[in-house]
Amino acid sequence: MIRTAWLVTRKDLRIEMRSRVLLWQVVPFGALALLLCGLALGPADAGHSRAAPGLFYLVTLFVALLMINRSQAVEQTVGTAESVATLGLDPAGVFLGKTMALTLELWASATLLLAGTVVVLHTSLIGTVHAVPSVLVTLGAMACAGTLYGALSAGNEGPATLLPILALPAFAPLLVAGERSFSAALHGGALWEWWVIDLVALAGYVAIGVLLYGVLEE
Amino acid sequence: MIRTAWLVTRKDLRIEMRSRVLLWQVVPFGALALLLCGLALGPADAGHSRAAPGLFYLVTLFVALLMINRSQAVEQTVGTAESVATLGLDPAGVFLGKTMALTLELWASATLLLAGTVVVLHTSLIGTVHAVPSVLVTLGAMACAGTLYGALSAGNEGPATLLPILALPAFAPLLVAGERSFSAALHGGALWEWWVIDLVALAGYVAIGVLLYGVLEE
Amino acid sequence: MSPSAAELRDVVAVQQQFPLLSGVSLSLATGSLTVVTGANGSGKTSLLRLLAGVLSVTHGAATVLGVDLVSQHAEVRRRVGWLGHDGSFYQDLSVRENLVFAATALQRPLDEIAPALERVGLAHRSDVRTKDLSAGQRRRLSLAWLLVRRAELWLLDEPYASLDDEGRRFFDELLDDVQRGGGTVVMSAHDVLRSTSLEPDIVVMAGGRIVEAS
Amino acid sequence: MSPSAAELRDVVAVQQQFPLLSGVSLSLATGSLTVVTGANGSGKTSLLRLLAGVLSVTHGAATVLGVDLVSQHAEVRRRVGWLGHDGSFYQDLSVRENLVFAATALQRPLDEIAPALERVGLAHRSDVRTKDLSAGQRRRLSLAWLLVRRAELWLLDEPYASLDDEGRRFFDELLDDVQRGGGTVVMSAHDVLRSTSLEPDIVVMAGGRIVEAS
Amino acid sequence: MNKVTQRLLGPLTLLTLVATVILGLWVTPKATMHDGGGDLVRMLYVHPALAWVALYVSFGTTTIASALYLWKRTRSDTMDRVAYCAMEVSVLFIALTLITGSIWGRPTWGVWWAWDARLTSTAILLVLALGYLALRRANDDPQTRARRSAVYGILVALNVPIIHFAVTWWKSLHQNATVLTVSGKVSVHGSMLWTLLLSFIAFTLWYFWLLRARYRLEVRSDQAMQSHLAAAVVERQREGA
Ligand code: HEM
Ligand SMILES: Nc1ncnc2c1ncn2[C@@H]1O[C@H](COP(=O)(O)OP(=O)(O)OP(=O)(O)O)[C@@H](O)[C@H]1O
Ligand SMILES: Nc1ncnc2c1ncn2[C@@H]1O[C@H](COP(=O)(O)OP(=O)(O)OP(=O)(O)O)[C@@H](O)[C@H]1O
Ligand SMILES: [Mg+2]
Ligand SMILES: [Mg+2]
Repeated sequence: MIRTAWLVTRKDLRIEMRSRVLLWQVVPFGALALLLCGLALGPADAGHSRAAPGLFYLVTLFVALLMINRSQAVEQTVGTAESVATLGLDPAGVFLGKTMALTLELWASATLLLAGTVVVLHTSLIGTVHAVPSVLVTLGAMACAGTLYGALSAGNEGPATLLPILALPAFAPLLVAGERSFSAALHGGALWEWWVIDLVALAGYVAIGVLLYGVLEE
Repeated sequence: MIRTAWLVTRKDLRIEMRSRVLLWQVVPFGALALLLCGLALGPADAGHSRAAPGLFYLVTLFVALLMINRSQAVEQTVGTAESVATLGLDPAGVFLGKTMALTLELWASATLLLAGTVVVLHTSLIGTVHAVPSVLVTLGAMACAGTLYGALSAGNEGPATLLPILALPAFAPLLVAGERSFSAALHGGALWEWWVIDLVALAGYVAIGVLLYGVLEE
Repeated sequence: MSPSAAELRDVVAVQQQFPLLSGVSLSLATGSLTVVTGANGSGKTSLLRLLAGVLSVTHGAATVLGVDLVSQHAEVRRRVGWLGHDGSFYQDLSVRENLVFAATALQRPLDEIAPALERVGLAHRSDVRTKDLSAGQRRRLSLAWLLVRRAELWLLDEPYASLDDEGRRFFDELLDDVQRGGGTVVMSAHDVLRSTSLEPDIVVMAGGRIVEAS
Repeated sequence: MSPSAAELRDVVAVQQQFPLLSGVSLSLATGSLTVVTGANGSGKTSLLRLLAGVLSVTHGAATVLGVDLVSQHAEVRRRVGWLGHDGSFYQDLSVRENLVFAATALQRPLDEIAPALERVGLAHRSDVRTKDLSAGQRRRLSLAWLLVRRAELWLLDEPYASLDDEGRRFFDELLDDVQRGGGTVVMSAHDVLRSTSLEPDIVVMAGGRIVEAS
Repeated sequence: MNKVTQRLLGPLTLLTLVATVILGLWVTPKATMHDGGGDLVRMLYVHPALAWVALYVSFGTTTIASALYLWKRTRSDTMDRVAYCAMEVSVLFIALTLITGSIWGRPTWGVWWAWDARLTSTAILLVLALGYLALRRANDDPQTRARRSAVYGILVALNVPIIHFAVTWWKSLHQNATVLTVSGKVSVHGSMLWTLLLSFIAFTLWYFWLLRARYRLEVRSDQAMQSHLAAAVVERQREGA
């Protein structure tokens, strides 16, 4: 299982590296989103840093959707699906591998975006650093959920169609918890409680994925 | 030119209709974005309606990027590009047609999103209605710019990669102007000035597109 | 001699820094039938794409149907008929929708579509999305399009591939028709032609060049 | 008689409410070579996909390599070798990367990759991305993979298509090898086999069924 | 369920529903606990019961049926159908909960909608349920569809507690447990309590009645599908001739 996971992770990361979506898509997009938000909130600083966690997760959400889409799309090209299916990869391994690759990609973009919020939205550096563990866990849970929902929506119409309506309601509580705990890290408040929700969700998704991913691959 | 434009518009809308991305992607995404923003800003109403224009355009931006991506992707499937190229369609017509289809799609999603902001973010109904013309023009300009940049970035790596970095700088002023004039419609202020910027941008992009789209198609 | 349908001189075509064509010189008479053969990867598809105006000329001079390929691909594209390796047109549209789209684009009469579909044996699949067709049926859709189109220069990439016997017979008939109507055809193939009534010029490619022409 | 490699009884396979297979009964002996022919759209590709465990059985009973296809496709998939119409594996990875991925997945020795690439004539293209290959080269990549894989049951969809003469000769050799090693092969084709030393069973399909078997 | 109880389900549902309406509209008093309430308090006999069915009974049915489908020993088309039908009925009940809640909220809180914990979570549940239906529509191979929706049914179950905690830790406008407080002390008027209890029974019965009707419809449409398929197979075979 671990061997397969590792193989799949490397393959996905390599494909991602080739297309460099992360660099060309995430960075400019994050920048523009931050700019727009800055504008919408006017020049006052206080408001900026209050909105920062929500904004950060909004942009991350968009990036995550794109990446989940791509992560499934590479498996769905003509000819690919059949040839990979006949490799008989361990489904649990595939699940873990794809999740791992997605997680790493999300972490990379989150790093850039967090830096952006500090610079552009004036969030406190220390607060942001405190938020890092919760951000990592939240993104991990999103990646797990994303891989599962991506596999669920793969097929006839391509993942683009079904994925959002399946994944978004499931992302909502994760994002709420992430946003709250980021806010708490910035402005004080219950940091751990929210963090725990995402940790539990992460564990739950990993368990379901490892057990049930095989069922999905027909 | 008009004939070609109409042909291309219908074709694009028909393909879009088949995949129903608009419905399944825009609605849930918009809903979650509104939810997240509602959260980030807390339960106070004043803040909500102040952030509404920025949020509205942020979500619209996501949606626009997704749609431009798709609008180019249908042209890039294996075999499609060559066979369509040898139809010798009038480039100006193709440009207008694709722009028109994109515009209509964006308008449809904007309608839903505007309704969402009124219901969920408590923006004033009258203010929102006043903002409609400016929103329409802004989205038209975005569609023009999107089609142009989509064609620019089409090619080896697929539009997904290059599109944002090309399109975002062009979108930024449009979005800023749109956001300002939406704000003005809601809270009073210079409504027309910003509106005019987008109108000029729209005219400029249409002119450039009609004249130069042929150059882009190699 | 009839005026030339295509004239290439030392054409080099580069894509991603790789020379797909490494110096092709070729002259095609109007009304001729040329079969391009050669090993896998020798540049047959690339040559056809170049003639269609889809692959651009990096060096050299090229004229197709009397139009300069370097400065006016758009014009060339409008006048050639293309049948590619892979499916054609939009995967998400149905067989008929695709043909209607293409015919409207070139202002061809729409009432030729139904008979064309009938002739290639796709009439019973005319409402199926192109992506659901079988490999041979996708081929046949392209043939139906060529029937409706009536181009001056036909560029056919391995037209026999995936066709069943009946399809090949039908294709041979089509070729005969085109020849009799004075159309020029360039096609790539790995087999010799089946039809015995036609006498094609054979061009052999290797390493992105023409190594033998008769 | 050798134990059966595949056993289908009245198999119906439906996709998007269309019956791709409309009642197929078939029995393949281990070590046999079967060629499936039939008109375009008659269901050859669908039959191969079914045997590979990629298309699911809607009605009927099916066993492949002694494993029940209805309840255990995963197991079947692991044991068959597949060569499809279209390219295989990941378009964005290079030829070698794809083979390394597949070989690692099935725990095949990696040092067989270089000789296999050499044999199919892709050694000089091993660092090119799969999507940049020519049609025939993509085919050859699949052949190289089959060489490395050594499956119990081989499912080949129109293996000759797009291959040049040398490629076809090579494929015939490969087929000989497999037969001598006791492997079972099912392939679809529109032509009769070239190799004269082999004596395939011919199965003719029409309308999603087998209408003739010898 | 045996035949007799099945027969009784319809009449019993009607009876209890009618009784609830009569008690709720005429017997019980006007507002006692809600300030601006007046006759609005009569929503108490509709909204909580609807919410109870929507959140626990029908979602629960789907989850259990999905789990039973995934477990190889109990895998059957029946489980798949039950899960599907229950989810469809869920959508109805969640929608009714949202609508009655909004109607109640407008005079009580002054807005149709607020960013409140329970409201938000109910809305998310509705989207989850719609997602299930969308997933079913997108897959037409019956086995794939059954497998995928069963997995989704389990994922939904995982989401319910996550949503629950994510929102209860968040400040709430919504009515807290009013009917039965922690101390067990009943805090509403006697006749109201009985009507409330009756409404729970009535709506639960109504749910099972709807589920049964929907299930039968599904069986019938499956049969129609089968005969349609048989015709399609014959048609396909004829292509070869
Ligand atoms: C759109 C608005 C509303 C929604 C979505 C909604 C949703 C719900 C839900 C999901 C429950 C079940 C909770 C559970 O059993 O765990 C519930 C119960 C209840 N709701 Fe609402 N509600 C809304 C508005 C209101 C309003 C305006 C009132 C009255 C002021 C109200 C009063 C109640 C009461 C009394 C209960 C029973 C509480 C209990 O027994 O614990 N709801 N509602
Ligand atoms: N980026 C690249 N790097 C290296 N080689 C490349 C690249 N892109 C294309 N090629 C090579 O260019 C050639 C293209 O040939 P082309 O597709 O024209 O061949 P063909 O004659 O049609 O072959 P086939 O008979 O297989 O269809 C192939 O050999 C391919 O490997
Ligand atoms: N949704 C659909 N509606 C109608 N017909 C469909 C649908 N999907 C697939 N088909 C038909 O099912 C058949 C699939 O056949 P298959 O691909 O197995 O043919 P094949 O024997 O491999 O043909 P070829 O020789 O052309 O490769 C085709 O006739 C195709 O048109
Ligand atoms: Mg080729
Ligand atoms: Mg086939």
